[in-house]
Amino acid sequence: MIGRFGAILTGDRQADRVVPPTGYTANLTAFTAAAMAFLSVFALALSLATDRLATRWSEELAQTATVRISAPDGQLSRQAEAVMRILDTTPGIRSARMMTNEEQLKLLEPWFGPDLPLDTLPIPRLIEVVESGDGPDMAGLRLRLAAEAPGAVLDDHSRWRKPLISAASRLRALGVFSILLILGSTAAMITLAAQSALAANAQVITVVRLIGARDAYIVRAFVRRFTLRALFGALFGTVLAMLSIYFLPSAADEGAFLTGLGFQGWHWVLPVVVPVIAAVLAFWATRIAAFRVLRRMA
Amino acid sequence: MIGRFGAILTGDRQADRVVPPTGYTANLTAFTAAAMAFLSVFALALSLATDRLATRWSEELAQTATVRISAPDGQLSRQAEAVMRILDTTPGIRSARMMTNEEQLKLLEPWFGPDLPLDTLPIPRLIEVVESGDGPDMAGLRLRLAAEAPGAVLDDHSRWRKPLISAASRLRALGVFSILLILGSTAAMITLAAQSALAANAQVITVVRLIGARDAYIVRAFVRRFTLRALFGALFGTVLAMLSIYFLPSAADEGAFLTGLGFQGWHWVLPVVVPVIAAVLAFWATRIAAFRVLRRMA
Amino acid sequence: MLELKKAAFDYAGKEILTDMSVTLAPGTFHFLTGPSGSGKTTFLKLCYQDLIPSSGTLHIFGKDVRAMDRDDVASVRQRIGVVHQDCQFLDHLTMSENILLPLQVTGHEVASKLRDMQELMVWTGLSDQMELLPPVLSGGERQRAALARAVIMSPELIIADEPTGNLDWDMAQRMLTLLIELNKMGKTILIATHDMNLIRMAKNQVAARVLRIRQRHLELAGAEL
Amino acid sequence: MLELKKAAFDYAGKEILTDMSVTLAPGTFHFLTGPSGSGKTTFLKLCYQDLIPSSGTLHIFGKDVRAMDRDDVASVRQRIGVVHQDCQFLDHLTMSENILLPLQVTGHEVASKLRDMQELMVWTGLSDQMELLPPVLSGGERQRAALARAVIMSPELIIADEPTGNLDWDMAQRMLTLLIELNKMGKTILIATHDMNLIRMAKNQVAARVLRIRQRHLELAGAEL
Ligand SMILES: Nc1ncnc2c1ncn2[C@@H]1O[C@H](COP(=O)(O)OP(=O)(O)OP(=O)(O)O)[C@@H](O)[C@H]1O
Ligand SMILES: Nc1ncnc2c1ncn2[C@@H]1O[C@H](COP(=O)(O)OP(=O)(O)OP(=O)(O)O)[C@@H](O)[C@H]1O
Ligand SMILES: [Mg+2]
Ligand SMILES: [Mg+2]
Repeated sequence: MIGRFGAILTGDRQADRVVPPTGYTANLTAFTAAAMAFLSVFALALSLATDRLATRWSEELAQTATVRISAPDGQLSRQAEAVMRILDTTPGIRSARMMTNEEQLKLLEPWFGPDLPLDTLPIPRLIEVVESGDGPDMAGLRLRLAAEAPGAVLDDHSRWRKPLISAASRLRALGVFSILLILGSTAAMITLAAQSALAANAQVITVVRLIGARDAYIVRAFVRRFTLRALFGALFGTVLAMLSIYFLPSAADEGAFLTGLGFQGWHWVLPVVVPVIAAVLAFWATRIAAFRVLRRMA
Repeated sequence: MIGRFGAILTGDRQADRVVPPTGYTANLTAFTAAAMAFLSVFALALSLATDRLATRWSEELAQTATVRISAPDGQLSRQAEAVMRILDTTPGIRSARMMTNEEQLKLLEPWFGPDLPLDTLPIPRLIEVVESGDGPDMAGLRLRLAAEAPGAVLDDHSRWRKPLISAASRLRALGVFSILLILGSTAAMITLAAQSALAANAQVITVVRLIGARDAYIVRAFVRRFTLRALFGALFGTVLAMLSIYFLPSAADEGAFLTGLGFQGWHWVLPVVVPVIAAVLAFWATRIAAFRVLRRMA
Repeated sequence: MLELKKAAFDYAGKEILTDMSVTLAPGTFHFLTGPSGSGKTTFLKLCYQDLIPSSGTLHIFGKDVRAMDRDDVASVRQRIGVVHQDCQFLDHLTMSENILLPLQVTGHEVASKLRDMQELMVWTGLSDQMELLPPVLSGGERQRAALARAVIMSPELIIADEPTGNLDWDMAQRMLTLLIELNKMGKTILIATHDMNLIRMAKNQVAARVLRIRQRHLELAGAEL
Repeated sequence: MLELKKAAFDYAGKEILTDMSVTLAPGTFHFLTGPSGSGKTTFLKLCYQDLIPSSGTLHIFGKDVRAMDRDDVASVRQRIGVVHQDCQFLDHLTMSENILLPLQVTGHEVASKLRDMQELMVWTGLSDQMELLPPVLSGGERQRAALARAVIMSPELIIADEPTGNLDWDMAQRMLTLLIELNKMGKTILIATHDMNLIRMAKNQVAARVLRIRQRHLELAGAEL
């Protein structure tokens, strides 16, 4: 297979001459490959960017629920223990941890400055909850808390970020879906272009068959042509897309890393796969189409 | 023009017979139109969805900066006045408003419960700042505040959302860009397909010319065929895309409205334009290609 | 009808025909002969405006071919019936559709000619082949069908390039008879052929003149035939 | 070399040839004749496996055609030179490339045959046309080129379908002479033609047999020619 594929690139230029310069069909194939590669690379960039966003947002969301217990001094620690017990046995919670005084001070500092007399104030206890997976059943948890620790309030205030993450995953899925769609379309278009080139050259095929050419010889000429067209077309489209992405005006702030469309680090290697896929697609699409058309012509 | 276009749909079936059933090329055109329409509709949906997101996020961001003034009782109101003065004269700020005690209580309630003795505590004053446009020059503002009101802290804590909005606008721009790219590719592909069909039918053209057919007659047959193929292909692709979008599993929470990919309200009408554009593109692309090929063949 | 004055033709500098002056009056019958590759087909192509003389003038139906645009050429061709040497048809249409095609592409009523076509098919012996596609026809059948297509519009001028090259002698005679009949109805006929027997036979029936291409010149062949 | 036994052929039920039994021994010279549309081309197509008999058997080079796959057919065709009635070439290659094409597609060394080609071009009078593209050649030139292409591989069997239909008598004689020379070198020749003069001339020079198709049957024509 590698050998056969390699022969395509180096191969028999003379056999190639037997197929007339297919002109428009060849241009069509190269252009299709280029446009599709361009779109693929953008879809890839989009997927990777949304992937980064989704990952980051998920991480931030993972530790944002808190339980706050406000109760008269005497009951505070008892209720806190009850809450901890409940949290420990609730599915969807990875861990729950009582905050230390220092941590609570840090959280309040923005509001009251650093010198707050924490001991003299009736401030509540805070419990940090790290969710796992989809998180716990919040409504059920609230009910249990209300029953066993009336002073406890479950603060799910970061929940609003969830739609963002779901949006990001959707975009990522959409990106992957687009790439698949684009690949499928490319294969279909190359198949059709190859078939139409073969049909347009029915006469050529008849002539070379009558003078003793084998099917494999004819197929080789077509496959070589279409594979090369697809390869160079896709290469061009990919390079163009990568340049566009590279020179895309990017926000200069630190968020650009996340939201920018550019590739990061080794991800720059991924788009290079696109022309290779295009060439392999073209190779097989043309080969299968050619053998089928030849069989039917016989 | 409308008349000519209408004739394409109803027109001379007999002239159509003169061009051989172009089989693969016709399929190719229809398929290309369908795939491109499908991608366009998705790109359109993406643009609209990100547009909604960006708009919403922008609105929310518009009122999120606060200035907090902590100072000994005596200086508090003097510094607050100084801060208000500074904010009023800073460009990029639409309005600044001192919060009432009730509002501050509301903000603190989650932390301390409703019965906080606000009067006895050294709590800071809060000023709500509504930005306009890109907002003020934050670094400069901080310097001025530090000079005139040492107890004031500018809390730009919502600034982190900015990258999200810029990401959303980018996605929106990308969506529009993809649509343009897809339209351009479609026009190019149909042009090439038409040219390749014309080239493949050079013999047919020669024959009908020799028996006295005018160029307009020959062009009509090709244009009619490609316009219809593009129209029906695009129609199919559009309907498929709209169905896919309609039945796409959507998150059930209230965020789905924003992050879901579906069209909202009258936006459902927009995709219907896609097949029309495809048909018009095909009409002109084929017409121009056909007249050019015929001129060259003469 | 057709008038050449000092007309010459060359393919990109390679001169094929030179200094031709000839007039085909309406209703005349002409043969064109000459060795293979001498330029017979080239001459006929000049006559139906597939080529334009590189010098000299050519008038057809009184019009100067140099002054015609593509639509004028199309109109002129509607008045000429041509049997091409390679008998090209539209391979996706049946023979009857192909034969009616000249009416089709010029927007004529097809129905009125169906009767004519039936008769033509009987005369050319193609009644059984009417619903076949061109590629399956035999070489001779294609040539006969090409003649039928050329005459279906009852054109004023009929040009035929080797119309009997693939026909046996019986069939060749039939085709000649058809052309002679048309000539008697007033049509102008111009036939390129290398078949001397055919020319001899025609001369027995009509006042046919023979043009011969010799060394790039067009001359009128005398009684030596 | 070629042996038919009770072979028949029909196109989708329409019987063209029936009950044919004939043997072409190596080194023989055969003509095939019959009216236009009688099935000459069809018979030749059976001989080079473009068609398969619908009943009976056909052996070529000792192989049964029914037992051959597409690659076997390709191999057999490399041993047969065919002049088709419509002389198809690859229109994007020059005449010399077209004539060398049989070597090309079968992976033979081209260089060794360049000399042969030069000689063939001189004989067929195509020396000036070698670098032209097929569509610009005259009908007769194409026919001569097709013959050149058929013999370039020096095949064991040469099949020609109306090889002189578009040729004047002088040129037709030259082509016949070439085929007779090849026959003397041991090649088997089979020519379909409707030209009785050609057959008569050949009979003066070689022991040619004439097969005739009459009412779907293949028969050996006697001395009446
Ligand atoms: N485009 C061209 N470029 C160069 N030479 C050409 C071109 N077209 C034709 N010729 C040459 O012009 C000559 C005359 O060709 P033409 O077809 O008129 O001959 P002809 O008399 O019809 O011959 P035949 O009897 O074989 O059909 C031929 O030698 C041919 O090769
Ligand atoms: N695929 C087909 N279907 C039906 N009829 C066919 C098909 N192919 C050929 N024929 C018919 O078979 C008959 C024999 O054709 P063939 O080409 O063998 O004749 P031929 O003897 O070579 O005639 P010519 O001298 O005119 O070339 C013709 O009448 C033709 O119309
Ligand atoms: Mg000619
Ligand atoms: Mg035949």
